Amino acid sequence: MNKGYAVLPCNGLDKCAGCVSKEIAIMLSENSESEIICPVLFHTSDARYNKIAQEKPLLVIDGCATRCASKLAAEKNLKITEKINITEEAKANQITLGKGLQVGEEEMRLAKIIFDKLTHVQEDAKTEDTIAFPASLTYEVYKKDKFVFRLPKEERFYFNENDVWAYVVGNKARIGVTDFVQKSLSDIMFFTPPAIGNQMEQFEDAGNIESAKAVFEIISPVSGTILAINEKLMEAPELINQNPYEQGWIAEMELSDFENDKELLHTFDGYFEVLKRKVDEFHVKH
Amino acid sequence: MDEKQVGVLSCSGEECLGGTIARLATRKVMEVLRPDNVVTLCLPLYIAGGDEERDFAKEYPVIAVDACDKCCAKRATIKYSGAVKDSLVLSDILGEDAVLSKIVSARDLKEEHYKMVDKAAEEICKKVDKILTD
Amino acid sequence: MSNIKVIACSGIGKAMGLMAREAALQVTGKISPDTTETVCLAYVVSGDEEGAKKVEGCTCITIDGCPAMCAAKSVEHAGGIVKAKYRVIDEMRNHKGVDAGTGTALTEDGWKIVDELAGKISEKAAELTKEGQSNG
Amino acid sequence: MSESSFMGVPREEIDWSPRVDFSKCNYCMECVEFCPHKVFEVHEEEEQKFVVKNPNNCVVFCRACGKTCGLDAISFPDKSETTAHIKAIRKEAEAYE
Repeated sequence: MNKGYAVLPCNGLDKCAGCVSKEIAIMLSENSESEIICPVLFHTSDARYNKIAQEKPLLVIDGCATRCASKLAAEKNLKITEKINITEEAKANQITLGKGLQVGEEEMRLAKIIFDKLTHVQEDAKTEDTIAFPASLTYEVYKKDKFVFRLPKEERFYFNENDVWAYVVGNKARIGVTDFVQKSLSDIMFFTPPAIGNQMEQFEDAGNIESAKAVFEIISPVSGTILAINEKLMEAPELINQNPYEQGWIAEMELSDFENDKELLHTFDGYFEVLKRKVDEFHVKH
Repeated sequence: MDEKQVGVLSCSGEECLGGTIARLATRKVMEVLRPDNVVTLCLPLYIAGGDEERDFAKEYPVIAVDACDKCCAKRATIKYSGAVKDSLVLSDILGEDAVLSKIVSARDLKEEHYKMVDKAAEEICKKVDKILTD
Repeated sequence: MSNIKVIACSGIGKAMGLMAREAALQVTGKISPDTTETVCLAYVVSGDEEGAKKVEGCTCITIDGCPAMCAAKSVEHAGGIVKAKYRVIDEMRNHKGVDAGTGTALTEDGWKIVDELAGKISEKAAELTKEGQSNG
Repeated sequence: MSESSFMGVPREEIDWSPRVDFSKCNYCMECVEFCPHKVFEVHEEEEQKFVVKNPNNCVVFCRACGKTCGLDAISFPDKSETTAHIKAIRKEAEAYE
């Protein structure tokens, strides 16, 4: 999905951090499908880079707090996808940048760390894409006062009555929780993922999520092996609150007996009734 | 059988005591006095949140509770959501001096403050009841 | 340099909103009253120019309860320069299993978290004040 | 609560709830405090300080309270048997219709 970045480094020549920004840009262009935008040429003739900037996600690398590259991008009305600040990264990685302008061992170490981080993000994005998941979903909603509960209508979605969904493609599935779970838990603060490689039967637990209110055990709607988990949730479990069907998915599995599992699963129509009933009951109690 | 719902939106201003009173009075109405009929709305979610807060006033009656005559809660609702069914300005009820006095932490609230909360909550309830019986 | 603006979301539905609010009051009223002040977020949100002017171009610290980040988003929207963003939920993650109270009143534990957060914010405000002075 | 069901099967017909081995239990009450569904009831004054009061409140297939028990005093019915049982009842109901 991601074919490298359009890399805009500050290329500051009079500061070590600026020189490091250039090193990273070069590493990216040589070892990934990224392309460099030269800030000097871009400043005078932007037509030269317009195509790259439109086709690829823009990565801006600033050396210091003056943030020349960011400002240049803003001036040219470019949408920034990713931002790196060398001075801040150095601090975060406890690396002291040299006073001179030559890129030494420590500086290269920092460049390598940042390079790895950037390329890793892209790899992650790749492994997460083992299932062809639609870019956007259509929802039916059930409203209760100001609360809106969504439920995706796509045919490939199956639900168990433990409020966990599976999106099934061939012998693979992505699983996650429904809006009922995230709304009744409120702000989710912790995600304990299932172990990758773990084989489980239908209705075994596939990790848990926890808010200040309660812990919710994720009861797997399908049997199979865990192939991947949504790594992003480790740092940002709130993605489940934002959208538990899209960016807040939980894990991906290889299915072992879906035909059998299906017997105890709902499709949209069946679960929508369950959801409405649960919302109404929950509401009465609170 | 849906109970009729009314939204109450407090300014919760941080610069003066009135914001704290408005906030607490609104919560008291929601938690204690009219729990079955009142939903509180979160003002800053108008900008940062999804459609839940913004759409509410389009479908349900909303009462804005403001501390001072800047009427931020009322104006924000009209701007981002929909019409305001009724509104309340605490300086009219409790006096401007009290409302604009220095803000007090929830830790240091005294008897006099709770009296103000009670009075404001009572006024909110009157407006809620009026909408419910209409 | 003018005072740093410390702006809380004061979310009414959750304990975390009250915690954000109380942390802002503590920083601006008790710990660092000479270098910081708060601004009504509602005034900023309500969208008129006066409200926006209170933060426009100013150094701001925002305190949000939940990941919706209302204070940060609204202040940025109004042109404030948000130098630091805090989220109560992050503090809660450091205190797993703690009952902080409700949006009306906090528990002893809830107040402890508020105090900790207020301490952090005051340190940050001092740092920003220093920076502001050295940059002239 | 007679309305409650799981996959169309009346909840009372599904035997799923925690089994507490009180000979292992030290009454730390973690499980009781953990469960939001009021499955347990506290009996402060009695020797056995709590009971499984509302087994049918227990979420079918949820074993979360068991994980709070450091002494492993809580067990659950066999999941496969329960699944088979639910399927059988559903089949019966279908045939009946």
